[in-house]
Amino acid sequence: MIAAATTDAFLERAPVLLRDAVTGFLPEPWRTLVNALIAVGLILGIFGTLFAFITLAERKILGRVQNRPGPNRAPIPFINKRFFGLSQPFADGVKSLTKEDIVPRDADKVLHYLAPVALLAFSILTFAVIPYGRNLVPVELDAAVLYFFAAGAATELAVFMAGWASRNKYSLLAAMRALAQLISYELPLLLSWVPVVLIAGTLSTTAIVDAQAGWKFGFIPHWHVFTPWGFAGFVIFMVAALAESNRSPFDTPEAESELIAGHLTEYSGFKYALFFMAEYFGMLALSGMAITLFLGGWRSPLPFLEFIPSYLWFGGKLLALIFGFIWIRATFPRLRIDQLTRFAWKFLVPLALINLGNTIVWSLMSNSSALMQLARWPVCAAIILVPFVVLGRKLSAGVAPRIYRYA
Amino acid sequence: MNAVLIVIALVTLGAAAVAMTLRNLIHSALLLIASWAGVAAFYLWAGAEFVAFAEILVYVGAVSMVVLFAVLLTRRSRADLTVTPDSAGRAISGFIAGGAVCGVLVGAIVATPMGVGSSPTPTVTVKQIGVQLMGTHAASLLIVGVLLTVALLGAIVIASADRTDDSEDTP
Amino acid sequence: MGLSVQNLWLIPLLPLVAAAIGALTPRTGRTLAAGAAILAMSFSFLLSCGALVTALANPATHATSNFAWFDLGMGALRLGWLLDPLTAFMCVMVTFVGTLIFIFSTGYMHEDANAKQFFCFLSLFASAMLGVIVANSLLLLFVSWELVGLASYLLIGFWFHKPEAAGAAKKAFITTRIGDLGLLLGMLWLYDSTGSLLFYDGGHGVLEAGALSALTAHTALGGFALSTIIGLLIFCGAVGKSGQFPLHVWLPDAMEGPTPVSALIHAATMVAAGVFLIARVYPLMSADQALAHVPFHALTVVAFIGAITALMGALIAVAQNDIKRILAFSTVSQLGYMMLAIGVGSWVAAIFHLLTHAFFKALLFLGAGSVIHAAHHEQDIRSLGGLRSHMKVTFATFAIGMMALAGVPFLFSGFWSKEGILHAAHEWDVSRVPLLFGLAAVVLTAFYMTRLVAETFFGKARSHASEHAHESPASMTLPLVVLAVCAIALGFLGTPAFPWLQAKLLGETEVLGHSLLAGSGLMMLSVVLVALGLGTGWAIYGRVTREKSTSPDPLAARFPGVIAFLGARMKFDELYAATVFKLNAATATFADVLDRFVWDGAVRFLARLGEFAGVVNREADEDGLNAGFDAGSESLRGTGKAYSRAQTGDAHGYLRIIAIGFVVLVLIMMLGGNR
Amino acid sequence: MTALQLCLVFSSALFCVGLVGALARSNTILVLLGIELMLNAANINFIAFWRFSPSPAPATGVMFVIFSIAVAAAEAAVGLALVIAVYRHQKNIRLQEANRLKG
Repeated sequence: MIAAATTDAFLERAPVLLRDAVTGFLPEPWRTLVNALIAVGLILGIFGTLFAFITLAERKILGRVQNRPGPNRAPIPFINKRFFGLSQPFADGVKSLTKEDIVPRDADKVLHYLAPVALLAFSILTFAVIPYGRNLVPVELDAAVLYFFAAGAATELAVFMAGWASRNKYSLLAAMRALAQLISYELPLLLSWVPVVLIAGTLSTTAIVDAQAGWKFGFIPHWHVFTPWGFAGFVIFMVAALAESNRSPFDTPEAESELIAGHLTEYSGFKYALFFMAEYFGMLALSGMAITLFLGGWRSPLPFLEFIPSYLWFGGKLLALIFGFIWIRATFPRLRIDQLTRFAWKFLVPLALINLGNTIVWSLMSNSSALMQLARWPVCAAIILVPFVVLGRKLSAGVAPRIYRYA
Repeated sequence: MNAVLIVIALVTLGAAAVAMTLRNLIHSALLLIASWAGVAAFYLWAGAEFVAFAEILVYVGAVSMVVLFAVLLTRRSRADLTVTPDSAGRAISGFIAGGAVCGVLVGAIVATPMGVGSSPTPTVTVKQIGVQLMGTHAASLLIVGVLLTVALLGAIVIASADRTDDSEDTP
Repeated sequence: MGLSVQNLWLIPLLPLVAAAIGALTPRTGRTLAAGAAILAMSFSFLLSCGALVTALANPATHATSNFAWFDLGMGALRLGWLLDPLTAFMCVMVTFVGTLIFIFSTGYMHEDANAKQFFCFLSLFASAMLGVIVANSLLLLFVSWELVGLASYLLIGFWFHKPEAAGAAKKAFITTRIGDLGLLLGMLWLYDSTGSLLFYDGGHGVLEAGALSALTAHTALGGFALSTIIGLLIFCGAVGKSGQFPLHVWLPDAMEGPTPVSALIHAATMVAAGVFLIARVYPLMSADQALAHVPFHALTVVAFIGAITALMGALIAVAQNDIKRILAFSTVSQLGYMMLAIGVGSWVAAIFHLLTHAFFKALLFLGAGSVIHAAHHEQDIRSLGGLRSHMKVTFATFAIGMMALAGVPFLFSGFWSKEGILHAAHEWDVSRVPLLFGLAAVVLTAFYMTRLVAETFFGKARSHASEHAHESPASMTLPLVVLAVCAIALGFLGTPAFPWLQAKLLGETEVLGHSLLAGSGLMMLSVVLVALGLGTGWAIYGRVTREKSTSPDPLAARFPGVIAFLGARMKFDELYAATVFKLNAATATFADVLDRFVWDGAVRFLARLGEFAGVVNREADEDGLNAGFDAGSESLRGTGKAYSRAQTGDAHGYLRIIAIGFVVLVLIMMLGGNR
Repeated sequence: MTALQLCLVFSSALFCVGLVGALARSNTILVLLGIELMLNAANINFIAFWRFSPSPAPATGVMFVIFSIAVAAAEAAVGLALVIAVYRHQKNIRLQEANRLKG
């Protein structure tokens, strides 16, 4: 991490100043090591806590959507007040720690044990390159975006390992499904951020955030999401991210109505909790990357709001995206596996490729006259909208509207 | 410096060697992934950051998936695991051939004087790679793109079951 | 309006572009494909004329434009273009004849569903041939050479649904490949010994004094100069491509392709490539002439092969009934003449004959195509007849072509070019055999051409098809007329009185006022021989024409004593086969005896091959020499079977062998030190 | 032994592990994986020579490896598709039984 620039407001500089105060007295090689350890500890602590409360939030919001209260009984120890069940996550944690750890007799024990660990490890690895605020990026890498997706790619393996090692038919089916789904959605996911790299001209996350600095006309931020290709890329990214993190409506690997609990069937206790945690970590990491790539990173949307520290902006955007995830889970039905792959190959991938071409058109038109600058908006919007409509029509062709006869 | 290299090499080789001897194909594939990760670590050690991530992305992220998928799709029964009489002979001849190649290669390497003791780790930024890819190697990049497209289309054609053909083949 | 050597690549490029256009157009776009092909060839023709102007301005120089293709470890591999009168004349000939054949094809292939592909292949063919011509590098020449082979394969097998056509295509491809192997070996050896494959490179080329003296200074196997061996290896390629004995077997079968293809193969492109190649590397072939101690010279082999081919082709042609097959064997024979001319040291005579032959052979083939087209694909001359009145233009032009080929004196180009060859053979002091063979072939040529014309055009129609034949459309007759004019006019480029072409090719200033009848003794002899052939032919076939298509052949009927060894009169096919085979066996025996006493082991071996072919033919029924080559193919197949036993399909085995081979190679490298 | 030699010995050893795997195993997938290992060994050589070359500026070794990885991906896709096709045909994937072109 770089030393804080002195021109920033105090709150903006606070984290770096605090860290420097703690480690400043150490000799140089030690200081970098301790700094890194502090960063790891902070990430684990903050995101661990976040995970705990997001689970609660999810249950609460789901309850709200489904017109029921959600968990509200767990009291805070010793003072015995409920506070809407705010201590529920800790109760869950204690529960999962104390439950029996069941391993099937025929299971591949090593892999069965390794799967949740690997999943969590790879999920955490992805946090390393996300810029959480001004000058707050744990590891400054030249090829950071590539690193992020390389580390993320390995999580698929863990799901497969879990499903295969359980030696359970449902789990194996889930593993196959997970593979098919992850392979299918890896492609649009990767293709959706290539335009950003193209426009920003870099693979470094901090540089990408820097490329989104400033405001047009003083109030429209230069975020990538506010361009036709950026908006399309963002939507494709979020859809693929939903699928990559096995979230509803793409949660076929753990579809409880078909596969009991998919690859999680034979897991219990703390291993199950680890899976749960990794899933949320994956979701958080992908949201963080979406923010970095499309939503201007830690930058504030309006000039006069800049006094709020950057890491708070990042956190706010993160929570908003997570809320979006939960909302989608609450409202969309699950897709069938064939619909899911067809959607990926016949809709998302072509659209992402067209979007790539769209970006090229955009950047070619950006160096010309003011008229071209203006014209590229409708042109690029049309380039992405027309295929969207056409592909959407083709995808839904032959699917008759459902008649609810007994409802 | 060399110690790190030796550790990486030993881990990679160990994983690969065990993977090649295991009966359980899934275990082999997973160990090979570890081996590929070791190769990526070697790239990192050598300062080729981009290549390392690309290796992880392609091998661990994509190739391994396809391999696992193929293993699952072709899993038949325990009959595939039985040792056929010619297995032992093939294994022995394989070891002899491989060992001979290894001996020859290592002998050649050791016998060749290599003047380079240690030079500073070269750096190559992503930007340089991008410029090279789009400049000097633009034609190669295009060709590789075409190759990949054609290969994937071919893979789909080969692997997709042609249901109509079965009825026509039977006389 | 010259064309400099730097832009010479445009000439082969244009037909290549046309081929690409043809390949990319849909199946229905035949007009586009044909138009592109003809347009490209016409433009190439114009460019070639420009090149000719440039070349003639300075005929003694070999203008080159070389460039590095890619870098090898020890140096760059260089290619280039070469512009000298030889290149220019060949270019003009190929593009001109090619254009006319293309135009003819639009009429001939009008009804074919795949006409678009046809034009695409034709353009590729022409492009490859032009590539052979303009190349200044043996490598570039070889690449184009192989492209010629590929295109000929595609075209001969154009009607691949016919098994004969598919078989003929394969035969042509494989047979020429045997020769090409020799060419490849020669090329590699040449590169190994000189380090260059460029013909002319400012003193460093392989055809220039430095490299040649180095090549002749070294001796290799059996006391031969290196240049002799390399020259003979390169000659192998020419033998295959130009249909020389003993690799001529593919040429008659190549008739299975559409007739314009036959015209193109026999006149302008494929077979001419071999002669052209030897003419091009003539300095290399003749480099050993000055050496007295070698057992024999490279050119001697060329001369004998050419002589054998000339006589053999003519003999076989006498006994054929298919109109295109007669012409095919006449091509074999004429190519033998050209090789003979080169062998006896007069490559200019060979090129002169190549040029004139290109025109009148194209004329003959296109005329035959016109006949076949009109007679609804009836090709047997016994079933034709009486076409003279139905097809006046075709008859007139065909007759001109026939007289040119037969060497009717003074007016026709074939006479002058053949005369040149015979003179050269006469002046050759090594052996009389080529001259005698050549003179014999003169008689036979006149004889069988007379027979062909008499059977086809005279008498009365002997089948329904020939009875109702109509003159072909203008797109077919127009090229015939143009070619006929050329077949006459071209002869005056190189008469002994005004040897303009020869002088230009040799880079000398032309000299007027030789006696027109220089060397008149030989000329008179050959005039007499031509008259003899024509007269005999007319006496046998023309005076009394055939009644029915099934009636017996008068030759066998009238002169049983002359051709005594024909034996009892059987069916005519067998009779002809027996004629061919016996004469051939006699030739082989004769050559064998000759070689046993005169020449050394290698030639004896060649002759033994011929004898062997003859002996095998004794048992064969239909086509004289083919059986011998069937045996050759059998042994090849046996070798292939032996190889295929190694092809177990066991991937492990392959990999193991690769690994072991690698180890062995590395060990050899390590233990053997550096080279 | 210099570091470069170490790298080369590493790559040769990896190559031979792949070779032995490809030679000794009958399962076609494992043979393919052995071949992938050999490819990786070659890539290691490229990177090693780039790393220890006196003037590594043009990054040619890196370029080579990038292209080689792309080609390896294509190879894996086609190879495994072939394996699946073979499996569909003869119901097992033993390489020594897949020795005919027709069937």
